[in-house]
Amino acid sequence: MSSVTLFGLCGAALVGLGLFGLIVQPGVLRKILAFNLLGSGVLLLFGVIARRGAAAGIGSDPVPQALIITALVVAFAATVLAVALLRRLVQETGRDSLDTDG
Amino acid sequence: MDSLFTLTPPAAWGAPLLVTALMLPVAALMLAFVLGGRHAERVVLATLPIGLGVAVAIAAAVLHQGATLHYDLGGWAPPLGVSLHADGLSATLLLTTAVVLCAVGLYARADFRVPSGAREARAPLAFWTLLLAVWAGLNAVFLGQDLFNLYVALELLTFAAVPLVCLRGSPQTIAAALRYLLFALLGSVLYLLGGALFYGAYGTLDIALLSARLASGDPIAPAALAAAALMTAGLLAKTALFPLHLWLPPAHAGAPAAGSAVLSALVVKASFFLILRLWFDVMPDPLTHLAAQVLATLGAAAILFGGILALRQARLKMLIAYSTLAQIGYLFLVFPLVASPAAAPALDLVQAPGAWTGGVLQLVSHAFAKAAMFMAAGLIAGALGHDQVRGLGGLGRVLPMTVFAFALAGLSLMGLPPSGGFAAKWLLLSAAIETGQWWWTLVMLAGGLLTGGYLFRVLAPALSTRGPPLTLVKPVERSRELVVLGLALCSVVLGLVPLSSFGLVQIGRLGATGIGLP
Amino acid sequence: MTQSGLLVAALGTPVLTLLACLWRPVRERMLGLLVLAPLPALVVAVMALLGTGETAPMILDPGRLQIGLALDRPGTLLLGVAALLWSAAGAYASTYLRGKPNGGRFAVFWLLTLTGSLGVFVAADLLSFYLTFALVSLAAWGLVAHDGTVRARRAGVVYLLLAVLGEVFLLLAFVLLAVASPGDSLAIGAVVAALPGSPWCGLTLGLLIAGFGLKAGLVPLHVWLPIAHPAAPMPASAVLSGVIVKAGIIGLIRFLPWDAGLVDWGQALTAIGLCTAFYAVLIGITQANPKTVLAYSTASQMGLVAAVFGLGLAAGDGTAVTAGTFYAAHHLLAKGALFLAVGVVAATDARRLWPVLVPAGLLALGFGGLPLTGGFLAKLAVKPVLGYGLVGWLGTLSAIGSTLLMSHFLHRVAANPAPEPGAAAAPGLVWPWWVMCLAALGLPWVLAPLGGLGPWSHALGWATLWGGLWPVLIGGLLALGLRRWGAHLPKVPEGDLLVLLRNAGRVAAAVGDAIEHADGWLRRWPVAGVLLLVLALVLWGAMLASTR
Amino acid sequence: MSLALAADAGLALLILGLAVWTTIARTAFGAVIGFMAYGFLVALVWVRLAAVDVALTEAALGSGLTGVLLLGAAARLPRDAAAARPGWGLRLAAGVVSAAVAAGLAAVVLLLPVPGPTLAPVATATLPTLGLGNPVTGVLIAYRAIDTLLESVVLVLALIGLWSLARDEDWGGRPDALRAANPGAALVLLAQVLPPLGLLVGVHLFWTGAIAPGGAFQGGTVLAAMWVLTLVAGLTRPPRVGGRGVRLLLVAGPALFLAIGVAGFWLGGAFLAYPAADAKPLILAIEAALTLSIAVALGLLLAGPPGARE
Repeated sequence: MSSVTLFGLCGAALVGLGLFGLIVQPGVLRKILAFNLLGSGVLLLFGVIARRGAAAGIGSDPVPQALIITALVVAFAATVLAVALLRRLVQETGRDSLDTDG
Repeated sequence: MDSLFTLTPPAAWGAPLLVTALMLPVAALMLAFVLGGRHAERVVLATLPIGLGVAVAIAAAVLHQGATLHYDLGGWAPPLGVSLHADGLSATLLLTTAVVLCAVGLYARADFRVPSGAREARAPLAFWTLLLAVWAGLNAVFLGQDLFNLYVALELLTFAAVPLVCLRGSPQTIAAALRYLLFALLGSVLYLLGGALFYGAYGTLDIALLSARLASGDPIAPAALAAAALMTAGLLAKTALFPLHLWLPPAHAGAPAAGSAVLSALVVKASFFLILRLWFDVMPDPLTHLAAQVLATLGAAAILFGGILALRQARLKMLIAYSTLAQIGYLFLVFPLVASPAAAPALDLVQAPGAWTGGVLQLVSHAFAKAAMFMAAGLIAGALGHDQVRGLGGLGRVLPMTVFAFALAGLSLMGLPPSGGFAAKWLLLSAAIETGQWWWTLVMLAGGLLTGGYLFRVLAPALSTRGPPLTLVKPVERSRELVVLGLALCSVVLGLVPLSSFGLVQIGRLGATGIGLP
Repeated sequence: MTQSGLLVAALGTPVLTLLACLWRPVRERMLGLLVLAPLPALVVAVMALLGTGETAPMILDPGRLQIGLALDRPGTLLLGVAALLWSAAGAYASTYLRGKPNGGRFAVFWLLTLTGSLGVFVAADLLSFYLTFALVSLAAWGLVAHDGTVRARRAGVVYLLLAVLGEVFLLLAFVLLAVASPGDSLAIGAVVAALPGSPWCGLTLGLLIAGFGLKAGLVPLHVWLPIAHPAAPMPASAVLSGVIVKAGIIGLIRFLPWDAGLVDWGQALTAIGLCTAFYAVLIGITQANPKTVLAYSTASQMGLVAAVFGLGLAAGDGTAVTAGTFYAAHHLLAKGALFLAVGVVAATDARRLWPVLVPAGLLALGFGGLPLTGGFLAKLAVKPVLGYGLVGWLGTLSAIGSTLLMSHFLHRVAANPAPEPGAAAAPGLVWPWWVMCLAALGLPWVLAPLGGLGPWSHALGWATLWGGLWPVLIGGLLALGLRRWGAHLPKVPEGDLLVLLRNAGRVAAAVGDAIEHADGWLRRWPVAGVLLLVLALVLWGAMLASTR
Repeated sequence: MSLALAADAGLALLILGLAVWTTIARTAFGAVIGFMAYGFLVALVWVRLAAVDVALTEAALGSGLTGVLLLGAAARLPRDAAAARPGWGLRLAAGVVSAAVAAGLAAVVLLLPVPGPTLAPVATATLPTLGLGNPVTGVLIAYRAIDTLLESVVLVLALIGLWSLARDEDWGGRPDALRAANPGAALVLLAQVLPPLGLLVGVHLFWTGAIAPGGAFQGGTVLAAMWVLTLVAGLTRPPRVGGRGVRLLLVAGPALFLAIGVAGFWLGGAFLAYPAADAKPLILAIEAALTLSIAVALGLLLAGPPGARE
C-alpha cells in the first residue's frame, strides 16, 4: 500500500467520522466542527486524486489543487456564517442546539 | 459521438448572452453593495428588466436555432477550461427566474424601503443585495456545464438564501436559518465529494465530456456510481425531498414574504435542476432505472405527506410551505417516467418527451404559482397583522384582488384547467399510463385532492360572507396586488399556450435534438 | 362561419359579463343582468333547431389537437332548454336576492357556473369539456354555500368533496382516452371511437360512468343532491337540479361508445339506473322538506335516463340517446319550474296557493306521465327503448313511484306557505315561474320530433292516453296511503348513505395526528441526517445493482 | 520508501486520533483546540501530497483563521446549554450508515483507475503563454477563472450575510466580535511586531504565486491574519460597515477581475481571456486587487457583524 492510498483511506475515514459527528452531536458548534472534519476529509480524498494525477513533472495535478483551494475558502465562508448564526441564536435563546423547536 | 457535435454548433448566435446572464447580477451586486443606501434598490430595479431582456434573448436564440448555446469561458475548452451551456430547459428556467424576480422586486419595494432619515438600513441593503446574489446563483446553476463550477454556484445560492430566511431576526427564524444552512452544507459536501470522485475516475468535470466518457468506458467506474449516488443525495437534501425536509417549513415560512417567494419558487428548483442534469445528461440511461423508482417513491410520499400536513397547519405561510413540500414531490415523478425501460424502446419521439415537458411545466407553473401565493400571504399578513388560517373569514370582501390571485395560483397548484399545472399533470398522467406505471397516477390524483383540500381551507372562509367584517391593520397597495395577480396569471396562462409550442424545453435533449436540426 | 361565431358568442357573453364583474360597481348591479347572459346561447340553439343540419363547429388547431366547440343534436336541445332555465332563474334570482347581502358574489358564481354549464353542451374536445365541466362543478359550490349558514357550509363541503372526486375520475378517464387514441386529436368523437379497442376500455368506462354518474346523481354517488339542493337559494336549486345534473347526462351522451354494443356495461348501467330510480323514491317519500323531495326526485329521474342509456349501450342503439336526451330536456324544464314554484309558494299566503299549486301539480304529476303534460311525451319517448319486457314493466313501476313521490312533494310544498296572512309573491318571482311552467308543459310538444316521437295524433290515441293515465292513478292511490300511514315511515336523514361516513372525520383526524407526529420525528436533525445517508446508500446500491 | 510510508501512516493515525478527539471531546473548547492541531497536521499531509499551495491555504485558513473563529465562538457558548444527545438507537444507526459510507468510499479509493487521469500535462503546456510558472495559479486565474471570480464574490456575499445578522439599531456601527476585553501586554507586543513581518510574507506569497506556490488567497489570508491580530489586540479598530471606502476595497478584486474579463471580449476574443502579449501584467493586477479584497473580506468575516459596543 502506498502513502497515497493510505491518505485516501484516511480521507474516507474522516468523511465517516465527520458525518457521524454532524449527525449525532447535539451542539451546533460541535456540528460545525464535524462539518469541517467532513469537508477536510472530502478535500483530502480530492488531494489524493490530484496526487495520483502527478504528471508532466508536477507532483500533483494542478486542477484539483486549485479546486481544493477554492473549496477551502468556501468552507471558511460557510463556517463564518454558521458561527455568526449560532452566536445570534445563543444571544437570543441561550441555547446552542437545534432540536428543541421540533 | 455525433450528438456532441450537434450539441455545440459552432456558429450559434447569442452565446455571449450566456456570459451576460451570468455576470449581470454579479456586477449589479457589487454596485449595489458599494453604493448602498437607497441606491441598492434602484440598482436592482434597473437591472431586473435588463436581465429579463437577456433571458428572453437567450430563449429566442435557443428556440430559433433549435440547438443549445455553448460558450467556452476565456476561450479555454473543457476539460481544462469551464464552459457555459444553455439548452431549452436552461433557457426556460432563466426566463422563469427573471420573471419571478422582476415581480418580487416590484413587490418588495414597500417592505424594504430605507426609512426616511436614515442613510441606509440593515434589512433593505441585505435584501436587495441578497436578491441579486440569488439571481446570480440561479443563473450560474442553470448555465453551468462544469460540476465544480456548479458547486460554487450552489454555494453562492445557499449563502444568499440563508440570510434571507432570518432577515427578520427573530429567534425562530435564526434557528430555521441555521438548520437550513447546516443541512444545505451537508448536501454541498456530499455533492463536492461526488465531483471529486468523478474527476478521479474520468479526469474531467465537464458534463458533456463526462457523459461521453461514461458512455464509452465499458465497465463503468465504481467511483462514478458512488459519485452519482452521493451527489444526488446531497442535492436531494438541498431540494428538501421528503424525508429530508426538516429545514424547509420553518425556513420558507419564516422568511419575509418576498424572500419566501424566491426560496420556494426558485431556490429549491436549482438543486432539482442539477439532479436532472446529473441523471439525464451525465449518467448513462439504464443505470438510473432502479434508482428512479426510489426517487419517485419518495416523491409520491412527499405528495401525500406534504398534502396532509398542509391540511393541518394553523398558519397560512406554514400551509404554503408544506404545499411546496408536496409540489416538489411531483417533480420527482418525472424520473421513472422519462427514464423508464418502457419509454426507451418506444422512443418514437412523440411519446417519451411528454413526461419531460410535463415535469418542466410543473416546475415552471409551480414557480409562478408559489411565488404568487407567498406574496399574497405576505399582503394578507401585512394587512391583518397575522396569518392564522382561522382568522381569514371574510377576507374576500376586504382584499378581493389578493384572494383572487391566491385562488388563481391555487387553480394551477391543484392542476385544474386551464392552468399550467393542469397541462403538467395531464402530460405526467399520460406518460405514467403510456409507460405502464399506472400507480403514479393514483398518487398524482390523490395529491390533487389534498391540494384542493388545503386550498379550500383558505379560500372557503376567505370567500364566506358571514361573520363580522375584518379590520385592516394596514392598507394594501393596489400595485402590489397587481404584481401578485400578474404572477398568478402567468401560472394559469402557461396552460393556455398550446402544448405544441413547448418544444423549447425539449431542445438539447438527446434524441430530441434530431428533430430540431436538419 | 357566422354560426361558429355565434357559438363563440354563446359562451363569450357570460365570460365577458364575468370580466365586467371585476369592476365593483358593475358587480353590485349584476344581479339584474343575469337574465340576459344566457340569451345568446338560447338564440344559437333556436337557430340551430330551426336550421337544417348541424351547426358549423369552431375548431382550433384542426390538423392536430382539434380543440374547439361544436353543436350536435342532443347538445343543441339541452343547450336551448338550459339557456331558457338559466335566463328565467336569473330573472327570479334578481328578485329573490334583492336587498340581501353579497349579491355581487352570488352573481359571480352564477356566471361562472353558467359559463361552464353552457360550455359542456358545446365542447367538442377533451380539454374544453374537462375545463367547462370543472367550471360548472366547482363554481356551483359558491351557489350551494351561498347562504353561509352552518348547514349551507356543510352542504358546500360535501358538494365540493364529491365534485372534486368526480373530477378525479374524469381526469383519469380522459387521460386514458387520450393515450389510447392513436392520433394526436383530442376531439371527443375521435377518442371515443378508439375506446372499444383501448387496453383500458373497462377501466375507462368505469371511471366515466362514476364521474358522470356522480354529477347526474346515480346511487351511491347521489348523496350530494339531497344535501346541496335544500341548502342553496331557490333559483340556485333550480339550476342545480335542472341544468347542472345534466352536465353528467351530456357527458354520458358524449363519451359512451354507442356503436360498440357493450352488453355488459350497458346492463350494468341499466341496473344502476333502475336502482337509483327506485331507491331515490323510497328515500324521498320519507323527507319533509319539499326541496329535498325534489332532489330525490331528480336522482330518481336521472336514474331512469341512465337505464335508458344502458339499454342503448347494450344494444348498440343510438335512438336511446335521442329518447334519453328528450327525457332529460323535459326534466330540466319541469324540475327547474318546480323549484321556482317552491319559492313562490313560500312567499304566498295559504289561501292564495291554488293558482300556483294547480299548474305545479300538473308539472309534478307529469313526472309520472300524466297524459297531455310534457312528461307524458317524455315517457312516450323512452317507452320503445325500455321495451315491453321486464325493464319495460320496471319503467312503468317507476312512473308509479314518481307519481307517489311527486304527490308527496305537492303535499309538502302546500304545507309550507308564507306565514303572514295576505302575503303575495313578488311579480319578479311569479313571472319566471310561469314562463318555466308553460315551457315545461308546452315545449315538449314543439320539440317532440327531436325525441324521435311521431305525429301528435299517435300520442293522442286513447290507448296511449290510458297507458299514461293508469300508473298515475295507482300512484295517486298510493299517495293517499302515504298520507294516511306516512308517519310510520322511518326518518332518513338528508343524504342517506352519508351516515355511513359519520366516523370518517374522526378517523381522518387520527390519521392526521399520526402523520403530524411522524413529521415531528422525521424533522429531528439526527433522524434526517441518518435518512440522508441511508438514501445515499440506497441510491448507490440501486445503481450498483443496475450495472449487473 | 517504507520509512516514509511508516511516517505517513503515523501522520494519518495522528490525524484520525485528533479527529476522533474533536468528535468526542467533552468540552467545545477542547474540541476546537483539537481541531486546530488537526488542521496543522492536515497541512503537513498536503505537503506530503505535493500540494504546497493547498498546504499554505489550509494552514492559514483551514486551521488558523477557522480556529480563531471557533475559539471565539466556543468562549461565548453558555456553559450548560448542551442539549441531550440523541438516543442510542439513533446513534447506532448514525454510526452504521456513516461507517458504511466510509467503507464504500474506501473501496472506491482502492478501485480508482491506474494511472489516475490527469490534466497536468495540458495545464502546464499552455502555461508559458500566460507568463506564469505555477500551474495552480494558472488554473485559478486563467483556465478556471470563473470559479475564482465567483468565489471572490462568495466572500463578499458571506460578509453581507454576516452583517445582515446585526441588530437593526447597530447598523452602521463597527464589528466588535474580535476585540479582547483586556488584551495582555504580550498580545499587544505580538500585534506590534508580527504584522510588519506578516505583511512581507503576504506580499511575497502573492508575488511568488505566479511562479512558485502562493497566490492571492494565500497572501490575502496571511494579510488578514495580521490585521486580525491587531484587531484583537485593540491596536486598530474595524471600519464601520456603512463606509463606502471599505466596500470599495471589498469589491475591488472581483470588480477588476470582472472588468478585465469583459475587456477580454475584445482583447482576447472571449470573456475572461487574456491577450497573449499582456497576460502577465493583467494577471498580476488582478492578483494584487484580489489579495487586498480577500484580506479585507477575511478580516471582516472574522470581525463579525456590527455590534453596539463603541
